[in-house]
Parts: sequence; C-alpha cells; structure tokens
Amino acid sequence: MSVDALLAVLLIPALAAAALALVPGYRVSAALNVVASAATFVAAASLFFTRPAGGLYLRVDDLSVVFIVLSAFVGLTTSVFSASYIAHEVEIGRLTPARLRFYHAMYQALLFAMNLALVANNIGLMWVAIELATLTTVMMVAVYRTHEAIEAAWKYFILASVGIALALFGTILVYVAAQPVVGAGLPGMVWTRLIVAARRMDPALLNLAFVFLLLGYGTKVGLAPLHAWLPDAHAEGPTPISAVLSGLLLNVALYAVLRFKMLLAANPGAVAPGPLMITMGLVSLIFAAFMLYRRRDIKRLFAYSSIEHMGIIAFAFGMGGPLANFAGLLHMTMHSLTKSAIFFNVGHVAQVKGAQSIADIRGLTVTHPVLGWTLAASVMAIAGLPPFGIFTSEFLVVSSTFARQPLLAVPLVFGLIIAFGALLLRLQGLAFGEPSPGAARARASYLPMFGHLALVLTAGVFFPPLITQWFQHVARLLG
Amino acid sequence: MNALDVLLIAAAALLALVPLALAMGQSPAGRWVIYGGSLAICGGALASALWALRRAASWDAVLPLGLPWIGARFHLDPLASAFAVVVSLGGALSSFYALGYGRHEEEPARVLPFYPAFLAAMSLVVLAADAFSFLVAWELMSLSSWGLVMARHREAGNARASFVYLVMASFGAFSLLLCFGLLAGPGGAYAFAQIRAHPPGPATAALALALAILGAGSKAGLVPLHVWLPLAHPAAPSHVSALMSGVMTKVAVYAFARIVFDLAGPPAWWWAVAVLVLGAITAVMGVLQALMQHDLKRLLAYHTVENIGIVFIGLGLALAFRAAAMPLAAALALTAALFHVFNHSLFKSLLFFGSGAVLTATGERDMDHLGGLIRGMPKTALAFLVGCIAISALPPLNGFVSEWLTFQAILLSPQLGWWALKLAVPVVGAMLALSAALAAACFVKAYGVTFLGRPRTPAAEAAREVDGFSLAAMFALAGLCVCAGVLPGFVIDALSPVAHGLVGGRMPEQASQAWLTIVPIGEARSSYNGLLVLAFIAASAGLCALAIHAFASRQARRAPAWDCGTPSASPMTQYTATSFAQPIRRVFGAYVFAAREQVEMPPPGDLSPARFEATVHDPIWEGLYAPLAAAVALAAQRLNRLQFLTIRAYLGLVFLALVGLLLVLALWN
Amino acid sequence: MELSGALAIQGGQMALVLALAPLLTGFIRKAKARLVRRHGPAVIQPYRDLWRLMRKEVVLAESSSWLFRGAPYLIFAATWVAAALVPTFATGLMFSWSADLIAIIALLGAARFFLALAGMDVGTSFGGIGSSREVMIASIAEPAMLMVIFSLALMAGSTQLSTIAGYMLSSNVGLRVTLALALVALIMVAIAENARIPVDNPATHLELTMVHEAMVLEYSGRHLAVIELASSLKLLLYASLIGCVFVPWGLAPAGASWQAHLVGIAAYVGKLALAGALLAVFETAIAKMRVFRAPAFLSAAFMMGILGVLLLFVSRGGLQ
Amino acid sequence: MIDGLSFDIAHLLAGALVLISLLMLYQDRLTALINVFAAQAVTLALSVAWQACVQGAPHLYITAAITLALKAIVIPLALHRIIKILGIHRELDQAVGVGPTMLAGVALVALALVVMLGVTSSGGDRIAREDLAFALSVVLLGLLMMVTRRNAVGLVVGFMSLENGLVLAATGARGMPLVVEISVAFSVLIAFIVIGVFLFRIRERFETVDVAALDQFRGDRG
Repeated sequence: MSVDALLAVLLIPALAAAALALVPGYRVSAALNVVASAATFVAAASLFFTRPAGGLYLRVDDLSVVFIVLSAFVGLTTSVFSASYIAHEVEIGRLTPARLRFYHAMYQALLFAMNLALVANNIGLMWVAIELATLTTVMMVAVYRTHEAIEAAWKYFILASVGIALALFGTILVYVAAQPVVGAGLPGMVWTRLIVAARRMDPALLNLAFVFLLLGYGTKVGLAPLHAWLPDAHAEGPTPISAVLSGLLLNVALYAVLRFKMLLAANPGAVAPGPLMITMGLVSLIFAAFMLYRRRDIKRLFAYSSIEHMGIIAFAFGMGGPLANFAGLLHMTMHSLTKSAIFFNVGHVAQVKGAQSIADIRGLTVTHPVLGWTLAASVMAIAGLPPFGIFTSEFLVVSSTFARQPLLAVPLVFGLIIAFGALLLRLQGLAFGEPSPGAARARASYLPMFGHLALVLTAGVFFPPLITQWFQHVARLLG
Repeated sequence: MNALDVLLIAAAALLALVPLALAMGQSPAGRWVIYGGSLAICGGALASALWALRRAASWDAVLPLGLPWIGARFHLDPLASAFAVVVSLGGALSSFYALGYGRHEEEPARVLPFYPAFLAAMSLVVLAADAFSFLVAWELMSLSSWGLVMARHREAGNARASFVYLVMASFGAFSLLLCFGLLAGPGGAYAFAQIRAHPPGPATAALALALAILGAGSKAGLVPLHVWLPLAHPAAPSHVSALMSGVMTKVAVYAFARIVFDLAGPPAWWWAVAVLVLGAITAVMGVLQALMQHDLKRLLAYHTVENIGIVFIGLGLALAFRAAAMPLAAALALTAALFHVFNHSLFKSLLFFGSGAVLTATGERDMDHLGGLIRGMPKTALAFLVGCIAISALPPLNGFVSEWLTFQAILLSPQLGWWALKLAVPVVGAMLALSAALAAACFVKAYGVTFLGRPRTPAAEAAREVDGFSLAAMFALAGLCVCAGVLPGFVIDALSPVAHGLVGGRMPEQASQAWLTIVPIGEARSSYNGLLVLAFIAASAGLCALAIHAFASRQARRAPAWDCGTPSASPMTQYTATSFAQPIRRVFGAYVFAAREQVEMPPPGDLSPARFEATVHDPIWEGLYAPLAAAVALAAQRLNRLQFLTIRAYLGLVFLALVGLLLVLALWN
Repeated sequence: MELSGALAIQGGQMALVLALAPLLTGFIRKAKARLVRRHGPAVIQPYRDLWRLMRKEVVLAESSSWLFRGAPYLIFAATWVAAALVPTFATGLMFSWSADLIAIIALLGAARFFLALAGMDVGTSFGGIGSSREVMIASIAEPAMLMVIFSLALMAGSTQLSTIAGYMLSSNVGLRVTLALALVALIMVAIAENARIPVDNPATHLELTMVHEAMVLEYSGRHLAVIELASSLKLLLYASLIGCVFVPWGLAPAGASWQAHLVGIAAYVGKLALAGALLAVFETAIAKMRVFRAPAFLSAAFMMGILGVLLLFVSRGGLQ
Repeated sequence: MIDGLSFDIAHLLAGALVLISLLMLYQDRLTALINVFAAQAVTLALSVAWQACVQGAPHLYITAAITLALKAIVIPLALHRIIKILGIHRELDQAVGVGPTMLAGVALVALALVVMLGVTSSGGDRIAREDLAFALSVVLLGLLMMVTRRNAVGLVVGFMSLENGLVLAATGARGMPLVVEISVAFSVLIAFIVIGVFLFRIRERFETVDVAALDQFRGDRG
C-alpha cells in the first residue's frame, strides 16, 4: 500500500499529463486537471503517515515529505484557481483551446517533475527531474505567445540551461568525490549512501561541487545575481504559473541546495556552506528590497518580493541551528501559501481591471472590497506582520540571528524594513485612494485565495503541535 | 476566575466583535452594537483591572497559542494592571463618545472593524508575558490603528501620514524584536520569566536599553522618532485620535518600563542621563512645535510628544535613583511618571473629544477659521476649558499634581553621586519648567483662538452644541481630571504597589494624611492639598462676588467693544493662532525651527493687499528623514538599471559569480 | 488654643494683605511722583479708585462671553489665596502646608491663564496683543521663578515657605553666591510679573507698548476694580515673598506671643515700605525697554537661576 | 591498468578540447565557428571512446557514438541550415574584442587548473583529475563565449561547448552510471530543439536572432 503511495505521487501526474495531452475540450481537461491534482495531494498526504521503503532511485524521508505535501497542496489549489481563471482567458481570447490542452498537459508534467525531484534518491535523477520541471515551465511561460512572453521565456530558458549545466557539473563532482569512498557505479549517486559516507569524502572536491550546485540550483531558487529570469517569467506567464513558480519551483530548487548543504555539513573538512548561503541570501534580500520601489507591473512587483523571501529563507538555512532551520522551513511554507494567494488575488485584479500595470489599479477597497481587503491582508502577511505566519518565522530568524551574530542581523533588518516600505507604498496606491475605472465583478473562484490566507492566519496564531514537532525534527536533520 | 482571566476574556470578546463589525459595518445598527459592545467590555475590564491593582497581587496564564514550545503567556502584576486601567478606561470612554460621534462617520465600515481590534491589541500588549505574544499584540496595535488612520483614505495627506506611521511602527517593532532577541539569547528563551531568571550582562543590557528606547520611543513619540505622530494622530477619527494619543503612547511607555525596569536587570547610572536628556529635549521640542501649529488636532498631537517627554523625565529620574539605591526617591519619581501617564490619558482624551466635537459642529480643524464657539457650544467649551487647565499643569487640577511630584523628585537629586547627573538634572528641571510654562501659553492660544473672540467664518458662527453622548463623555473625563487633581492621594496609593514592584520602595501612604494632603517625603519638606486649594479659591471667589454684589452696583450694559476707540468690524482683525504665536516664534523660533517671516508690501499707490507669510520648519524631518528617503530613492533608481540588461549581461553576472566563487575557493585552498 | 491661634493668624493675614495691597500701590505712585517733583495723588487714592469703580455700572462688549464676566473673580481668588499663604508677619499660618512655594507660583500662573483668556475673549486685536505678549513673558518668567525656588528649596531642604523662612533665620545660612543670584533673579521676575518698568509700564495706554493694560482694556466697573485689586495683591505678594525669604527678621514663629506678632506686623509694614521705595526709585531711574527686549531681560534671570541651582548641585550633596 | 601511454593520450585529447575551445573564442565568422565546434565534438567523441577502452566501460562507447552523431554531425548541419534559412549576416560581432577574450580565456584555464589540481591533490586517480581540470576549463570557456557573443547562434554554440565540457567530466569520472550520459544527451537534444523552436519563432517575429533585438521588448520599461 505504502509503496503505492510513493509511486502514485509520480504516476498520477504522469498519466494525467498524457491524458490531458489528448483531451480536446478545455472545460473537461480543467476538471480532469483538478481531479488529478487532488488525487496527487491525497497520495502525498498519505506519505505523511505511511513511509514506503525506498529503493536506489526513489525514496521519501522526513525532509522531502514536507516539500511533497506542500507542493501537492499548492498544486491542487492552483489547479482549482486555474480552472476558473483560464476559462476567462479563453473567453477574452488570450488563449486558444489548443494552447490550453498543451497548458494542462504541461501543468501535470510539471507536478510530475517536481514530485520526482523530491522523491528521487539519486542525485542524477533529481537533476533530471529539476531540469524537466524547468523545461515545462519554460513552455508555460511562453504560452501567451506575446513578444514579452517569448522574450521572458527565452531569457528564462537560457539562464536556466546554464544553471542546469552548472548543476550537472556539480553533480559529477559529487560523484567523483564519492566514488573512491562509496565505490563506482550507481551507488555513487544514491543519496542515502552518500550522506553516510560524506564524512570520508575529499572535502576540497565537495567544496568545488557545492559552488557549482549552489550556483546551478541557486539560479532556479532565484537568488541574486542569478535571479534575472524570475521577474519576467512571473510577469509574462499565466497567473497560475506565476503562483506555481513562486510557490513550488523555487522551493524544489531550494530543496536540492539543502540536500547538498547537508552533505557538506556532514564533512568536517569541507568549507562551511552557511556563509555562502548567508551572503547570497542577504544580497538577494537587500537587492530585491530596493528593486521593489520602481516596479510598474504588479506581478513583477510580487516576483521581486519572492526573490526577497527566497533570500530570507536562504539566510535562515545558512544560519543553521534548530531555531533558524525551523524558521526557514516555516518561512518557506508560509511564503508558498501567501505568495500563491497573492498571485491568485492579482489574477482576479488584473481581470477585473483589465490591466496589470500598478498605475491603472487604484482604490480597490472602494470598487472591489473583497479583493481590495484580501490584497491588503495578504500584502501585510507577506510583509511579515502578525497575525500571519510569516511574522513567526521572521521573528525567529531575526531574534535568533541577533543573539548569535548581531552584525548579520543589522543588514537583515535593514533589508526587511526597506522592502516593507516599498510594499506598503504600493499597497496604499493599489487598495486605497480614488478608485480607477473598471468595476467588473471577478468571475474566478475566491476559494483557493481564502483557503491559503486562512491557513497562513491560523499558522500565525496557532501552530499545531504535530507539525511543530515534525518541523523541529526536520530542523535537527538539517543541522 | 481571576482578574487576568477576565481581562483576557474581555480582549477575546473585543476580537470577537471584529467579524461582527465586518458583517454589519454598513448598517446604522452597527455603530450601536460595536461601540456599545466595546463600552460594556471595557467597563468590565476596567473593573477587574482596578480590583487587581487594589489587590496588588499577580496572576499567570498560558494559552496554547503563539510559539508552540513557549505558548502564549500572560501575566498580570501591578504594573500591568495599572496600565490595563489606563487602557480600559480610555477604551470605555472613547467607545461611549463614539456612540454619538460615530454618527457623523462617512464610511463606518472602514472604522468599525478596526476599532475593537485596536482596543484588544492594546490590552493584550499590556498583558503579554513572552516576547512573541508581546510583539504580535504590538504589531496588531500598529496595524489596526493604521487601518483607522486609513479610514479617511481619500483625504489628501492621509496616505502619506499612514505610510510614515506604519514604516516607523515597523522600525520600532524590529528594534523591540532585536531587543527581545538579545535578552532571550540564542536559545530562544522568549518568556519574560526566563529572561528575568537570566539577567543580561552590562553590555547586553546597555544595547537592550538603546533598542528599547528606539522601539518604545518610536511608538511613544520621543524626539527624534516623533515625526509620524503629528501626521497620523490627527488623521484618524477623533475618538481614535484620543485613543492613539491618550492610550497607545502609554502602552509604549509600558513597554519601556517593562523592559528597562523589569527585564534588563539592574540599571547603570548613565542610562538615566540618556533617558533624561531625551525626555527633556522631547518635552521642549514638542511644546514649541505645538505652539507653531494652527491645526487644532495637530497641536494636540504635538502636545502628546511634550507630555511623553515629561513622563520619560520621570522615568529617567527613577532610573537614576534606582542606580543610586535610593528606593524611596525612585518610588517618588516613578509614581510621578505613572501619575502623569494616567493624567495625560485623561485630559488628552478629553481635548481630542473636544476637538472632535468642534470638528462635527463646524467641519473645521483649522483654528484660524474658528472662534467664538463658546457661545454656540458652551458645554463643550466648559469641558475643553477644564482640559486646557489640566494640561497646562495649573492647580487645582491633576496635571499640576504630577508635575509637582516630578519637581519634588528633581529636588531630591543632588544626593546622586555622579557628576554627569549633577549637571544634567538641573538643566532638565529647567527645561521641564520651561515646557510647563510654554504649555500654558499654548493652551491660552488654543482655547482663546478656538472658543473665544468672534467667529471668523460662517461655519463657526453657525456652530451648535453636539450630541449628548459626546458631551457626557467629555464631562466624565473633566470630572475625573478634577477628582484626580483634588484627591491625588488615592491615585498615589493605588500606584504604590507598582513602584514597589519595579524599584523596591514605596511612598508613604497618602490617604491617611490629615485633610487628604499629599506628602511625598515629609511634612516639613513639601506638601500639597488640592482639595483645600480648590475650596479656598471657590470660597474666596464666592466671597468676593458676594461682597461686590452686596456693596457695588449690579448694572451691566452691553455695548460695542471699545478697543481703544478703534473698534474693527471684521472679525478677521482678531489675533489668529499664527499671530498669537508670533512673539514666542521670535524668541525661540530662530534657533529651534528656522522660522522665517516675510512681508510683501505693495508699492505706494498699489491697492493690492500686503502679504505676510510665516514659515516654520521641522529641523528633524529635514535633517534626518528627508535625506534618508532621498537616499533610498536614489539607491532604488540606480539599482533599477539591473532590470533592463541584455540576456548576455545577465549571463555575465552568473559568469562573474561563478568565477568569483572559484577564486574564493582557490584562495581558501 | 493652638488651632484657634493658627486660625486667627491665618485670617488676620488674609485680611491684612487685602487691606495693605492698595496702600502699597498708592505709596509707590506717591513716591514716584515725589521723585519727579510732582505732588502726586494721595496715598489712599487706590482705595478711592476701587470704590468709585465699584459704584460704576459695567459696560460689557457685545462679543464677550460668560468667561469674561467670571474671570475677574477667579483671578482675584487665585491671587488672594496665593497671597494668603505667604508668611508676612508670622510663619505659623494654619494652611501653609496646603500649598508650597511651587503651588503658590502655579496659582499665580492660573490667575494669569484666566487673565490672558479674558483678554482674548472680546475678540479685539489689542486683547490679542496683550495676551500673546503676556504669555510670552510668562513663558520665560515662570521657569526663572522655578529656578529661584529650586535654589531656595535645595538650601532649605523644603519647598514650604515657612520652613524656608525658618532656615533663613537660622544661623547656618551665611552668605552664598546662590542666594545672591536667586535674589537678583527673583527681583527681575517680580518686576516682569507685576508689569513694572522696564518690562511694562502700568501707567501707559500707548497701544504698541502695553501688555497688561491691553488685556484688561475692555474691563470696566466692578470687574475692573476686582482686577486692579488682584494686581496690587500680586505686587504685594511678591514684595512679601522677597521679604519673607531674604529678610525674614521679625517674622513671628509659630505659637509665639501676641507681642511677637505685633512686632512681626510692624516689621512687615516696614519691609513693604522699603520695598516700595526701592521700586519707585528703580522705576524712575530707568526707562522702559522695547517689548522684544523683555525676553533677553528674563532669560538673564533664567540663566542666573540655573546657575544658582547648578552651583548648589555641584557644591554639595544637597539636602538629606 | 593505467599506464603512462593511456594517460598521455587521455591528457592529449582533453588538452585538445581546451585548445579548440580557445580556438572557438578566436573565431569571428559563424560558419567557421560551427566548423570548429564540430571539430571539438569529434575530439570529444575520441576522448570518450578512449576513456571507454581505458576504463573498460563499454557503455561509454555509446556515449561516444551519441556525441559524434549529434554534436559533430547533426547539430552543425542544422546550424548551417538555420543560418541559410534565416540568412543571418555571417559576421558575428563580439561584445568584447578577440584579444581580451583570449586573455580572459587563458586566465580561466589557469584558474580551472589551480582550483582542480589544488583540489584533487589528495588521492583520486590521475586521469580523472586531469580530465576534470580540462573539463572545468572547457565549461568556463563555453560560458565565456556565451557571454562575449552577441549573436544567438554564437550563444547556442557556446552552450554546446559548455555541454562538451560536461560530457568530458562525466566520462572522466570512473564508472559513472550510463543514466547520466543519456540524460546529458537527452537534455542537449531538448535544449537544442527548444532553442531551434525559439529561433524560428524569433525569426518570424523579429527577422533576426540577435539577442539584443529581444531586449527592446522587455516589459516594465521606465
């Protein structure tokens, strides 16, 4: 039964992708898309309780379960959102049914790829999976076929492929380091073997490998200065894809980085991976914080906020230690939920206002109270104000950092305040003041947006003990 | 069920009002439900807080919320109960006021949901006993008040006000966050009990103090962190302005007292110097800025800054005495500070209520468009007058008592051994006296220009008395001001457990003194009896009136004002707020805020009117905040170029990063 | 016996100050007139003025409110209570503990507060001029006064006037720099507070220079009488304050015999006469300064006060 | 069984790859560039085959074959076709002049050697060490080429040679499972196809594959 769960997480999306490639009608395929995502989520959730025995290729451990469940959940809610959203896109003629078939197939393929990356026990396999995920998202970003969309996809593709190449080189280096210890052949790439033998590997080789892996997968995570693809890809692709990108793909790439960080941490001779991640995290945070100020496009704005938060998360994991790691995990979860909720909201707003430019969206709380106040709430959440979950993680990161490395906390807080100012400035323009024309009612479903916000709110006030212990356990694993 | 439970339940009930308000925000019944509900809840909370203060005991509670491994901890000790009294009293009265005032709200749906949340957040801050819950409540307080400031989001300037407000608030929150992180240590022992168990070392404690000043000071409005206050407080609806000025700033004072007196361990003497100097500067800057205003609500907001300065002077003295191990004197200073906190929450709420009444009656906040309201709205005028006397620290009202106590504390300070303090304290005393005198001047101006004289506009002419709820609330506060002024002994006694808890000493019991006199230290040293003073004034005034009416003529005749034989028809020839402040502007303005006056005289024969323009600047805004904003904007603009590079350039970035890291490795090998 | 005695002294003093106040004013006017070789009005002229004013009908400006009518009584009451608490001929005042020196000054502040409001009530430009200048002067004079009080209180170890007077009588005072500074500052403040030359001229009605007179411009009849009485009470108060603190000789201690009290009264009248004469000489000797020189004048007093307090702080450990 | 000769040959081939990469940096005409790239592919195939026989790992022959077929024949031809179809100007303009580029390239090779030899000084077999060093330099050079070429075809070729470096590294690693090579080839194939798709769409939209032309369509201007 349990092994089935593991396979199901992979097979359901794969088969669904194949099926959706054939189904013509977009309404049917949208429904099918939701059903498949739901099934995947059920399977993923069951992984939480019954742990299948892993093999040389696949296996699930406490760390990956967190990511799998999260991505399956966001995948589900996003598919629900996309079902109603995409319909509207077809009606206004931005998409053709043919493209939609492609879109849905790609959506499931993406879920498949990400789940594969998360359950892969083989670093080569993980690499393949992440690359697959990248290519599918490239396709989806380009789906509108506008100049900007293609340009964004092209930029994304080029940068991503370079990242992939670097990551592969890093993977090879890891194998080279492992091979004398673990032995040649397949075992040299099996995660469970590597982590055991990491202590005896050549540290210098591991360092080199980590440099490449950090840059390679870091490109996917969107850390500055490797971030360039992220804002445009978010801004030009369909909104559900923006949600998935920010909510899932970045996490999966981060997951890969974390894996190798654990590898390095296990080796006494290797350079501490923490400082590298802390540096890149701070650079991303502060850079993105300043970039927020001059954004004209609402989706690009929140894309930059994703960079900022990825920076915070990288910083937290770089700090390490039970508190910071816990905070990192929490922040990642909360950011996925909140950011995708924001993108759902932005999707609605863009539809009712018929515009994506911040200048054309004003006074939402007057014309669309629900959308406006939800946007205000979710921006406050993403800016790290209580009673939302992100406040908890920022609280833990900042306070524990200041207690350990006061000098590191200063730039961190600086970046957070700068970013807060920018977000608040934009929010006040978007949600308040004299409203801009465009009073059409939003037709897509609010359910996913509310669901995410409810979760984030709950987590901010009350955090279930079960999940707490789970996160604490994982935080200890991460060292 | 103990007092803490009651207060927590009250907070929960207030939070429960929020969804209700969302539901019925539009309907007229919403006002009654929400404000009536808050009134009832705050009343209950007030009762239990008073009872707890009387009992001088302390209770604990832990809820399974917040940080899972710590839980949401709450604690009610005398300090907390004292501030809970302030919070719930202010909340109850402003809810009562709002029952009438809220009728004039254009968009009640934007006010009603935030109002109970604001009240709940403030009381939770006072009750919280671990860093996390404290900060959650703290931020919730900022957030809900931000929403209330944003309620009038279409009015010009409010957006900027609320922006500055929330950014400063988050700055303060981060400072507090760092402070708690420092006190809690890397292990994350966030519960106040744990922090108390392991007091920090001197260096850590000093850093914590600095951060506490930044965090609490930015919320309380310490100069130079005050810039948001005169923008945000007036922008909110008046009953909220009263809460923000009268109560929220006090919550910030609570945070400071909690951290510095309770958590940060024994103080070093120079802490007192820092706090004293900041307080003195704040007091004088605040009142001088207030004198320059002609917007009534902004004037009041600047006075909040001044009073916060006075409170911090008291706290600084308490710190000094505590460092010098003089518990009695410390208790006196601390009691003076807390007494002033209580008083200010009373008369500042009263004054903001009054300004709200003026606003509803005339639609004007600019004093230069008002005048003569004492005829249209005599009751409001009377209540407002009481508030003015109280805030001007004139006997026999309450403002005088707390400042008198502060002076008594200052007179004890020569016993302090440190030279810096010996030099600082007298100057601080002088600045305190200066600010008190200037405050009186400022309120002569505020009251004279707004309520006295002749109406300057038709709106002022047509002003009529406001509704009963507002008046009742104002007179309740006025009555409290008088009571606290003539019977200060009871307040002092009520505060003595707080002082005992924080500085280990307590003032002699006052209620048992003959004639209800207050005697801070000793009979021979100093004593004051508000009751007798009031009685004497009343008696002699009455006596004089009687005598006059017995012997002198009673005839009175109405006639045009004489005005040295040159009566002027137009009421615009009266002194305005600006012209009233001119002498003081000439005396202090040049130094403090680069006041400039230019007169444009038309050439002879030209019939165009001459123009007189007086401009004052806030040196702190222009010297500190404007450059910061400019720097951020510049950085954003420079960095923004990175958005428009070619793909090749981005690849170049990746390439450079790679090469850089490789170089690092090469060197590291 | 003890209680009734104290009560008698208290009552006697209240009556005494009320009775003597116009006399002092009249005496000063007379002396000034004499000094400039004029005959001048009789010493009791102020009484006559008061009486005449009281008989006259009151002319109220149409735009005046109830505050305008009530203010004179409050002003008078506050001043009278303050004056009643300053030991004049005996320290054993019954209610001296009900308000210390700070409170007395604050009472005068309250009186000024209402006076300034009354000045603004009618809504004439002159009223505004008077009030704004008055508060400007007061806003520096009051802190200066408080500094004086600080120096006295720090030396005597009390803010109670009777205790201070007792301390001054005691032998361990000696000559102190602080004392001198305080005295000078106090005199300067007194001059300013009582609208005397050089800060203000009680006799002038030249619009641009008047301060105090501008505020009471609209008053007439009994109201004006009360206000005049209050201002001469204030003058008396300052005179007796200086006397009680700096030349406390002759003050009858609490519970002294009635002869002692008679001596005290005599000494008190003597002090007043001296003070009045000195003031007259001073006022005739110097000219009035421009209104905006007044802040400088008072700032000097303020600085002297601070200097005195600083000296005390630095010189000794303060009072135990 | 690693004797001096086999080592020398592997060394020779790997070095040749680096040399060709430098040559590619030197090219300033598209066709010539493509040809040189083909030559590099051939060399790579040779070295992979040699590794196969040295390590006695037959599956590497497959890799060699794939490499030869794809990178040495199919792709260069395809690129030539694309150039014809699109009728791009043959000159490829460099962002940075040839001289500085060459200097940078040499510096990069030096860096790669320093890093890698410093690294594997502790154990690890020698071929792997050398090959890794050269592979790293090939990767860096490919990246450098992508950075310095304005032309999209140059970009593609640079990317390819980067992949060549990867293949070299992969084969150099003793006993690296086949799955990896396949995935490499697979990815390269996909990469190429996608790029091709983009080139065509780009052509019908922009009449050129000059990457710079894309940039003016970037959103969020101003």
